[in-house]
Amino acid sequence: MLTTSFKLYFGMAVGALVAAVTFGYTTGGNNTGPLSLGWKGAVGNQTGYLILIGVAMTCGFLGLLFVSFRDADPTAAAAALGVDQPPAQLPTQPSYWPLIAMFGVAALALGLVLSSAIFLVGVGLLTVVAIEWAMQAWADRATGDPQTNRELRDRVMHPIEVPVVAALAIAAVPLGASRVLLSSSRIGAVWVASVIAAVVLGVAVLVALKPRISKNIVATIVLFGGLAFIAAGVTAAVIGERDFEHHGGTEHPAEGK
Amino acid sequence: MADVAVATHAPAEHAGDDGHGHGASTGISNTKLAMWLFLGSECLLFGGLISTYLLYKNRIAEGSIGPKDVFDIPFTSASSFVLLMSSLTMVLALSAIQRGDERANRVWLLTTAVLGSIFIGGQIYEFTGFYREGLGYTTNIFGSAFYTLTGFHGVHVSIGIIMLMSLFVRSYRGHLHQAQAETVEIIGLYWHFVDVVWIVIFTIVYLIP
Amino acid sequence: MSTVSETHDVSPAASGDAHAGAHDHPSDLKYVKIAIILAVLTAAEVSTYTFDITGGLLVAILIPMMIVKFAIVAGYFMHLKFDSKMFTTMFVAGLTFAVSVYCVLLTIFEFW
Amino acid sequence: MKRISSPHTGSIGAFRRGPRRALALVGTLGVSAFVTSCASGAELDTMKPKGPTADDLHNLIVPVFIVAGVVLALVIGGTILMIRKFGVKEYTEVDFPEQIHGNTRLEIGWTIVPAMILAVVAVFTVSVLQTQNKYHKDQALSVVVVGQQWWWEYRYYDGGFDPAKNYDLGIDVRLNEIQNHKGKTEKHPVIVTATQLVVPVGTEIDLYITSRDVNHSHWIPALNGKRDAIPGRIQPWKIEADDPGVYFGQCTEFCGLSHSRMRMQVVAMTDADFQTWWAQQKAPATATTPEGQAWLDQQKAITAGTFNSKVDPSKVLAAPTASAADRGMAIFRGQCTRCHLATGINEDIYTGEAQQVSKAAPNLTHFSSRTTYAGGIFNLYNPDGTVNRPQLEAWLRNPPKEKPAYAVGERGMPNLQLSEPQINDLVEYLLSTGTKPAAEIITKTEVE
Amino acid sequence: MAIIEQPLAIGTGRAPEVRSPLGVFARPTAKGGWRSWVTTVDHKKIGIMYGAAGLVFFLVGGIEALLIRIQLARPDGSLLSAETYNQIYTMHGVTMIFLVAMPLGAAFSNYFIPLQVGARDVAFPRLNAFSFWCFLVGGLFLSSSWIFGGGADGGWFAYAPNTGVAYSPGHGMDFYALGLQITGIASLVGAINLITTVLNMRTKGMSLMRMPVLTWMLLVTQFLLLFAIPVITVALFLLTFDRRFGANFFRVEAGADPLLWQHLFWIFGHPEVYVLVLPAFGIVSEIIPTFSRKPIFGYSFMVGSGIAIGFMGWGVWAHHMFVSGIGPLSVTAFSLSTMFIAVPTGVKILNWLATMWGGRLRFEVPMLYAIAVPAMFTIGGLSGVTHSVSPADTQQTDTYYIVAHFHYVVFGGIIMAFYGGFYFWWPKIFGYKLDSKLGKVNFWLQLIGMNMTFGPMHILGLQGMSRRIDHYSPGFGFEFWNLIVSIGAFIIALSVASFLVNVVLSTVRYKRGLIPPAGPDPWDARSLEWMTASPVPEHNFDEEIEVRGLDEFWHRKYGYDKDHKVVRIATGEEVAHKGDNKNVHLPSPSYWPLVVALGLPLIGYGLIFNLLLTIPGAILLLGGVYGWVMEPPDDPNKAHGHDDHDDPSPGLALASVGAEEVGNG
Ligand code: HEA
Ligand code: HEA
Ligand code: HEC
Ligand code: CUA
Ligand SMILES: [Cu+2]
Repeated sequence: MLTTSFKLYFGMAVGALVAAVTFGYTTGGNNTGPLSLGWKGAVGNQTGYLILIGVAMTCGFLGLLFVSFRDADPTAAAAALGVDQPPAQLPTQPSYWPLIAMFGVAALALGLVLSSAIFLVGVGLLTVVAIEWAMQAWADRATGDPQTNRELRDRVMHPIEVPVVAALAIAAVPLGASRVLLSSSRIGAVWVASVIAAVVLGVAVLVALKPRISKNIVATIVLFGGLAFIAAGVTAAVIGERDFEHHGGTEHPAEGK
Repeated sequence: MADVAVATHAPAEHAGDDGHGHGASTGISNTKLAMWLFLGSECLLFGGLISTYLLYKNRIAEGSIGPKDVFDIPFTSASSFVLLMSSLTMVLALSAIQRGDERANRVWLLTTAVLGSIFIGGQIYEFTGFYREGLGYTTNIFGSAFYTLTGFHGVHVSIGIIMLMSLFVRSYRGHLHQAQAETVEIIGLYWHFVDVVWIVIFTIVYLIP
Repeated sequence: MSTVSETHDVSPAASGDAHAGAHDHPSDLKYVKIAIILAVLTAAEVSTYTFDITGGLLVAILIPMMIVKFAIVAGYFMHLKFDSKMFTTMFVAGLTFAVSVYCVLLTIFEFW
Repeated sequence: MKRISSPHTGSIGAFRRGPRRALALVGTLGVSAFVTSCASGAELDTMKPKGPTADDLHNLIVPVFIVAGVVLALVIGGTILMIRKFGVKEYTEVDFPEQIHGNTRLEIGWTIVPAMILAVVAVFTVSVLQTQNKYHKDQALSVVVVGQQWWWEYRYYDGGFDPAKNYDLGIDVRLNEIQNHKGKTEKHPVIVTATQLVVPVGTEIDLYITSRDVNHSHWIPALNGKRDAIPGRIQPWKIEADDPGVYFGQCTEFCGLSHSRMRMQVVAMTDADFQTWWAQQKAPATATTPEGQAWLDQQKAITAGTFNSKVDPSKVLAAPTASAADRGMAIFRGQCTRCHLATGINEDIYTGEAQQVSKAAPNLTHFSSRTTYAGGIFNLYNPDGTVNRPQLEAWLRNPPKEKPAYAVGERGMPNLQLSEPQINDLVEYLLSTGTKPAAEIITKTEVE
Repeated sequence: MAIIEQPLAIGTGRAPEVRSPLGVFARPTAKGGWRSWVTTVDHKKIGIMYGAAGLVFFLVGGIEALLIRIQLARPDGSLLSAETYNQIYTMHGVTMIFLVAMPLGAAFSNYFIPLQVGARDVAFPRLNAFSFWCFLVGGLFLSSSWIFGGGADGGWFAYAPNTGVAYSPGHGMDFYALGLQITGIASLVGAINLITTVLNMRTKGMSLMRMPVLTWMLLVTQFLLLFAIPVITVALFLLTFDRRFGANFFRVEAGADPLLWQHLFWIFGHPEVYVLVLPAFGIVSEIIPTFSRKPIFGYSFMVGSGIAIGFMGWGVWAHHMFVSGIGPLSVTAFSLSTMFIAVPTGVKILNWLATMWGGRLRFEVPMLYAIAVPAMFTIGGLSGVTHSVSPADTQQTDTYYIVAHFHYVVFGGIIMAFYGGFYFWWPKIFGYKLDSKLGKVNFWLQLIGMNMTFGPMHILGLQGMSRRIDHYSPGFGFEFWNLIVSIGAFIIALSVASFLVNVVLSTVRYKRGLIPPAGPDPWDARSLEWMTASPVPEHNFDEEIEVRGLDEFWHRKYGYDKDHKVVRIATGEEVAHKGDNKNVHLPSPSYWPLVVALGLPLIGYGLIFNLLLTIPGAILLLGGVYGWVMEPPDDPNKAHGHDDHDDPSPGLALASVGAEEVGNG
């Protein structure tokens, strides 16, 4: 029932945990600090304690992971299901998540050097990758039928994906628009808002009235529009906000001013 | 209260196919009635926020920052227009799906969402501007009341945008057909209500000092 | 509740156009015209900003316009005019309670 | 209408066995209830009015109680009647009463009759409401009542106070700029006291009630109903006592930890006595010995800058040591000024910004002229006229133990870690601050 | 622990036949066991859960009440510190009103509205489940304040500025505000659900004026909730923003007006008390006719007066603010409007008495309660009318006289009616009657205890005892009656204990076969819920009932002969459905309502302790809603008809969209 690697990692986790607690008490912990992760009492040398606890948690996590996936070992999987032959599986499907993961790691590294914003982008990318890639991996192995796999994955992931994707997709618009507006003058902002809205409306009318415009062209227009928002937004953010006259109240100067 | 007579659309045996409730005693759709009830209750929510704003907007100290210091009527008028137009596009989306035109439906749904997002962008711009000018959430009582009222409205709009985009995505994936027109209608009701609340807010908060 | 029969199908004719026949939908063009009316009204409201009107007069001009816009959006865009009276009743009930209660509230606070 | 059986058994049977007995029981209970409620010790009793307004209220509500009682008797009587007349033990197959569905005229009748009864009540209600809210034009005696956690302050002004014409920065909670002071004159109180509202009898006293922190409610049951003390608002109210005496009150709006310990009394005196009291209260406090007074005067001069202690250090007088009261006065100036004001003792260094959340602590100028303190929960004097020293010492020793206050933020009086000699001196000082009240006021302050 | 639980067939693109490969993400199908309760969307199970939760919270609030009474039994009580006392009485009030009276009302609403209108379930079964779970997690969240630093301590109506962060720095009031927001969502959603049910799902022939009085009262209640909950939502948001984000809504130094809170609260608060009492009125209106063998006297007036109370209840709120300084004009107006609300209520009381007049009264336990309610409620109602005399109220308000008023209407009017309802409908819900001897003990203890507890409070109030005081000093004359009151409270506790004993004993005896099943119609009742088997089968009725008049069930049992005397046509057993129709399609269970509900307290804890906690809460909420919406309508294998759009999601109504996905039959 318990796989080999589970036993290994679980053992390591227990060992690390014991080491952490011992370490905690021997370097000056008191009360039940080392036992309660520092909630009720001190843990002694915090760095070492943290490292050991970290090792314990990582090993524990890995152990759980491996026992869930039966060490990715067909015999173990078959034994768990109580059948002779493990169920057939298709080979792993191609996926672009590793590519995105690469961008994420790069952003992470760059961000450490350049700016925290980029670092956060990297963190965000990697979180998304972790979830999506893991789900894809699971779905790939669920059944032998790619269609069913896809439906399974959709069933699980759509409740989060749909709203998040919808929100992200549209997020370019308010963020971009607001940046542009903030860089414009007071009267300019009125014009900008009106013009953008008019353009959007105009394009919509055109597309709606001409059903023969192909799907791809429409998709291109939409994509282009989205990119325009993002580009304009980034440009405007770089240009910076216009000067706002302070009217009394609290001081809230623009960033970098 | 007499039962309302409504033409049924199909043989009595299946008087529920087009999204209406089973054996609906009034013949109207369950979900639509539910949405209208919800909108009725929302009137009280926004009424309370508007009343709070009205009571508090003039109770600020002599030199403290107030409505006339920050409001930018021309801009707010522009964004009101935008929201108004989004109501039009919404109703066009509905009429499209009701006659089965899924493509037009998508076009208008997306447009509505984009126009709504422009409105939200305008709100972000406005709020940031006010903030730079010295009106924060905690600055004074006018700030708290104003941001709460318009913030609640903005959150309602944002939720509406997400729902519209969700509909768009479903339609794009081929899951939103004429038979589900009522779903679009109900989200449309929500969207129009949000617009109507803005009509009231715009007049009472911005135009009447 | 009647027991469910297996032989149902959603006949396209049961909704869509048959709907249109039973309910009275404005056409798309009509909707655009209504939107233009609303835009004009809004422009009128906004124009009061350019003139120097204050106090009771301003209120007397703006509030009726606001009510008319409200009614148009509710009646046409939200389809209340063409739908079952039940919807109007529910919504108007909420609206009436809200307006009355909050007006009383503002009166107690001597707002006017 | 035949009764199938006439059971006098079972639980409902009790009512049938002796309806008279049941009524007698209820009646006895009711009478004894009223009798016991008339027992002594009912200082907060609302049914014993001692002032004209309270009288009006009493005269309004008693008939209403009677009407309500009659209606109740009818309903309960009706219920018992139903039980007696129409109860059965078992249903038989065929025994059905007449299936009456309603009687529209009857129902309209018992819609209209209660409405008419209520209309009559309404008329009387509105008329008493008018009188309760009518105030004299003469503002000569108007007192500002300020509630804060957890005691009451009373401020008297020369010529009275009218919120429409005056303002007093000492009671403003809101930002001074918000308060519309345009066209109003500022007024300072001439007497500030705490816990006991002293008034002349037979005169309508206008009260202007406000609060410095949270909502409180000022209530002297024997004299009038209550009025909430809301921060940021100044609410008019009035009070009038028929006879001299001490009338008890209680804060009746939940205001936090020691809401139950926020009490006050109205002390009504004859006109002559009131004039004497006024004069005594208006006068600033002084030290008890010339030595103390000299030291005090010099301290004040130092504050004012008219005496420079550095010029001639030898001229600086030492703090008085002979008299305990004066020693206490010196300690008071040192330790208590950050919160308490005693005019004549420390008004030169008191900033008006007590280190309290409510920015105020009781004015102690003539502390011992009051018979209760700390929100009216402790009596300063025993019934025989001696001072209750242990309680006062306990108060100074550890106030939070005597009266719960929040540990967070300055609310209530903190534990100042005073030493026993200091406490002793302070007690002497406090006892010297005012004229001991009349004996009958002291006895009437006792609750029993 | 493996995620892969079963061997899976290699198919050709169709969803596999077997249910479970979709694992935990298929529609649950549990028929019994705890899973069936956790995933249920059946209005009856939900009603039972509401009732059980309400009863448990009643014990909690009751223990808090007993602690109050022990503290106040003697002067200078020292059992509880001032701090603890303030928390205990606040939590007692909040628990009793929001976590007892409202859910018990919801229990009856949920169980009986569909039955009484002849429907199979409510309009939105999953939404119904969500209402319950939302209420439960909200109630637990609110109660968890005890372990997280102390309960709320600002009084049940939490007047600002005392409840602002400056004067209530602990977390108690945050739990109050956020907990009530969560339970408010439950009530609002439930109101939408039940109104739609009553309006849209009545059976054939059941016009609105043929619905039982209970359904009418519950309908009015739902409307009151629909419109009142948003107002307290606003108030609680303002308070939360003040406390958490430094807003200035109730900071007097910034220019705020504390009366704004009072108004917003009581605009909700007064309709709220009618929300509490109308179900009770409805219950009594069902019991009295049954045990008088007569129809309710003046059905249209009963319905009309209920509607009138619902309307008029909106115009009286400031009677709670008579001494707050709203000005003599407002006081006069509200005084008058409050007085006149006594008129429709009086109609009800008198109609009940008139129903009994000329009837054949059988004093079963439910009837005992139903008779006590008009009398006890009248006591409370009349003291309410004395409050409406606003000058007199300046003496009465914030004293125990008010406590007496509302405990009479709440306990004598509401709780006793609910107990009557328990005894009345227990056989219908569970299949057996509760023991009637124990029931009579229960009743008498309760009646005597209640009068002993709340009667003397009138005297105490008039003698000047203030509310919300953690102790009173000797010498003011409060000692004697406080002792009586405290003794009375323990007598009520005994009565509650007897009820619990009754429940346990009767259940045990029934399970052992010592008491017979009650059958569909043990009381010879009048309305539709009695026209089916007991306990009510999952599908409610075997076939659609065609209703030809009020009290349809009664008229199928009894007719009139030529002398216009009542004769029996059929027995209850004959008329009632057997409950054996297995072909009625039922809404499928679902766990998404629970998932969505669980997100809410997480957001709550996040707002109080650490904003990061709101993230998992928001994920649960958002993901839960979308999962709900996209849920397949049913077990993909079971054939189903056009029920896809029976279960639309909250506001999104995409279920029909989701239905297209997985193999439609
Ligand atoms: C179940 C809940 C319920 C119900 C039904 C009522 C019903 C009524 N209530 Fe009560 N009330 C509360 C719950 C309820 N109340 C609560 C919880 C509070 C306190 C909140 C707090 O401060 O914590 C409160 C407080 C309260 C106050 C504020 C007191 C104060 O704080 O100063 C007032 C004042 O007017 C009032 C009045 C009334 C009136 C006039 C009715 C009427 O509806 C009663 C009508 C009924 C009758 C009158 C009896 C039957 C009629 C007849 C037999 C006909 C003949 C009658 C006449 C001719 C008069 N109530
Ligand atoms: C539904 C409403 C409801 C109900 C039913 C009750 C029921 C009771 N109430 Fe309460 N009460 C309120 C609502 C209610 N109350 C409200 C709103 C307030 C105002 C709060 C405020 O001021 O903010 C209040 C305030 C209040 C006070 C005033 C506190 C103060 O002002 O300081 C008092 C004082 O006696 C009191 C007493 C009681 C008593 C003795 C009961 C009794 O009926 C309780 C019955 C007892 C039990 C139910 C106990 C049964 C339990 C057991 C037997 C336990 C053992 C068993 C097991 C564990 C299995 N209540
Ligand atoms: C930080 C503030 C503070 C300080 C310092 C302080 N007090 Fe107080 N004092 C209060 C407050 C607040 C009260 C009212 C307490 C109550 O009734 O709730 C009070 C009440 C009193 C009372 C009762 C007054 C009355 O009439 O009710 C006396 C006497 C008193 N203080 C004496 C002293 C003395 C003596 C000192 C210094 C040695 C002192 N106080 C220092 C805040 C303070
Ligand atoms: Cu002050 Cu209660
Ligand atoms: Cu009320």
